[in-house]
Amino acid sequence: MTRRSLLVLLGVLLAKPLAALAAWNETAFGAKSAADALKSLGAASPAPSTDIVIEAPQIAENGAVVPIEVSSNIPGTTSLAVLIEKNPFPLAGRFEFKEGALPFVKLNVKMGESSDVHVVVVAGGKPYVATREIKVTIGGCGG
Amino acid sequence: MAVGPMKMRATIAGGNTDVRVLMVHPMTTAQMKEGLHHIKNVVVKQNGRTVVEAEIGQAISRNPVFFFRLKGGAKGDKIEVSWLDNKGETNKVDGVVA
Amino acid sequence: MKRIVPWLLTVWPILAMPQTPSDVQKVMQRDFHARGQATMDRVVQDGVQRVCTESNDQPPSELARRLEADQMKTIPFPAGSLMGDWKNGERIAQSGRGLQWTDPAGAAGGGSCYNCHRISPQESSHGTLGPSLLGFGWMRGSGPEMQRYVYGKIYNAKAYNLCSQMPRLGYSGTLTPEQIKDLVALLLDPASPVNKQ
Amino acid sequence: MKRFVAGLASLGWALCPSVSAQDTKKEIQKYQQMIAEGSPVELFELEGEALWKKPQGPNKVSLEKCDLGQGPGVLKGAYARLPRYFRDADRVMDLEARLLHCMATLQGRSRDEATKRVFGNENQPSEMEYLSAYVASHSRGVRLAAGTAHPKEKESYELGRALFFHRAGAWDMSCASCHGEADKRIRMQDLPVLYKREFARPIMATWPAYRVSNSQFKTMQWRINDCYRQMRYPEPIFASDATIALTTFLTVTAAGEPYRGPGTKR
Repeated sequence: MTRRSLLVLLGVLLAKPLAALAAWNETAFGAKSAADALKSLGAASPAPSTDIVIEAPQIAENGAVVPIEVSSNIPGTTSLAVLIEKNPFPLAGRFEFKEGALPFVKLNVKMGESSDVHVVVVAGGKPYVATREIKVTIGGCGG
Repeated sequence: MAVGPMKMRATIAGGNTDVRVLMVHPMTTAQMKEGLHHIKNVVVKQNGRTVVEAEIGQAISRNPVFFFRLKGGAKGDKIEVSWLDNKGETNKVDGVVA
Repeated sequence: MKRIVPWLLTVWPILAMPQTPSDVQKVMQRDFHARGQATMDRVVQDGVQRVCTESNDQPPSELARRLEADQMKTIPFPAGSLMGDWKNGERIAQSGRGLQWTDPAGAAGGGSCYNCHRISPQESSHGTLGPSLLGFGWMRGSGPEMQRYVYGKIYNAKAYNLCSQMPRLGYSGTLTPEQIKDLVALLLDPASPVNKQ
Repeated sequence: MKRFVAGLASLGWALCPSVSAQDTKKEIQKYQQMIAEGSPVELFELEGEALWKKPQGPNKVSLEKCDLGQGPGVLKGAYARLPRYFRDADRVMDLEARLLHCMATLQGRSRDEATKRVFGNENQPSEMEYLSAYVASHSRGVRLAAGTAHPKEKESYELGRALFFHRAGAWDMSCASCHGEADKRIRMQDLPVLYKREFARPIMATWPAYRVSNSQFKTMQWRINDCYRQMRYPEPIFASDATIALTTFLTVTAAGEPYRGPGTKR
């Protein structure tokens, strides 16, 4: 064990009470369809929007790491969720932006197969969505 | 690496603060032989004030990397990122904006 | 630069000589070790490997013909039909296992065929080091002569083209005669996806 | 025969549906660029730094005084100038061989102990892997310039070149069996023609590397080891002259390319 990991362990013990307060939407993350997940997030039937920008490769060589960059140009955006339609549990993450943060996040997700990726934004209490298809497995003759 | 260190870099770019954070975590799913082990919450703070609160699931890749963007900001601002996983483990990293 | 000059003057005339295959073999015998089923006899070149290394895969034709004839003698062609089960053949073509130090000794190996060849049209993840085999039997027929050619080629590719990059899959003990028959069927059987156009 | 084979291969491409090869290449480049931006390589560098500075072995000293060729403790540009001849060991060494040398001479560790676990896994990377990440990171932007002047460096290059084309093993393969011809692939993996400068340059400039497919950080010694495994050879001994010679050959072939690793690969 290195000294650094010892420090990390120390960090683990000290930080516990702080993070323990955080909430996690078990129903939404346990939902087996994107629609059910959105219902649990209180963002059912979102309106399509072109003001949500999804930057991602059309083809990912490896489904274990698929980079996605998302931002919202909708005024009053307070949260953003990433859902992968064909994953066993579609909801990958939900980000809440408080005063001081821009509605932007870049993350790496796992994808079991080629799928639509939905980004659902809540702005002014209303849900909006943009969708992008990402193909997993290398191209050429690949699917 | 199983659960391990974090690394964070915060810089001023285009008038805003770009935060890039790396975490060492297996992020295993229930189907994997190691069993379900994933980060649930990530919190970003700027000068002690919470600016981003994230809930994440097992679909985030192993050894997660996140980029966030904070409005404005200045060199010397204190940025802190922490996480909590489903086994109750947590970690945090802090630094100043360069 | 300062450090280089003194010995530059003294040893510059000594240029490194190109290494011969036998030099390289000696180095391998020193710098490799047996692990699992991958034993050290594997770094000892046989005649084919030696000739191909020395000639940069362009052996003199007379020598090549003689050695190809020797390789042909290593193929024990089974009597009767050489057509096995193409479904098994597809599984064998997909598998990349066998003979590595990470593979259990004695366990059934695969042919690693898709690493280099396009075979069934359904498998889009195929290599291109070897020619496409799509429609192989459809184009060439599946008579006894063709069965014999395919069986022999898989058993010992060097009997047909001395410095072929294709492994001698039967001769090396990678595949059993039964497995090779299944691969023959994968390429030749009219019911195989290879020949369904 | 060769032209016949190539003809069939290109026919294979022509049969591919929809997405053009050009677009596919572009999208895959975009993917590779995006994963490189979000790569956890820095975490390995960080852990490597801790190990570099950690007192270890019977002598309870760190590797901070290790001479990687640019003087004791000098990391800047050291990796880009390896392999090279070291007078104190009278041998051409790559990074891993030199680290082993320092573990023995500075820390007093035995070769057996220091090489017990040179290749790690996703849960527990090896000391060598962490250290390689840390050392290599100090050569970013430095042009690759493995040693070519000393007679032993020339000899290492010649041996590496001969090894590259040497056919043996249970499957009669040489490195050139897969890395000898342009525009070929194994399954879907493109194969670089590594004895040619234009192919060797981008490859050698990005090892060691993090592989996203298995979340592991891999060294050049591992890359060579795993090729020989797949070629059905016995195992090359870690940091042996044969393995170093191959790295010398490949790095000299790639000379002049600015180092930009540790890389992030598929």
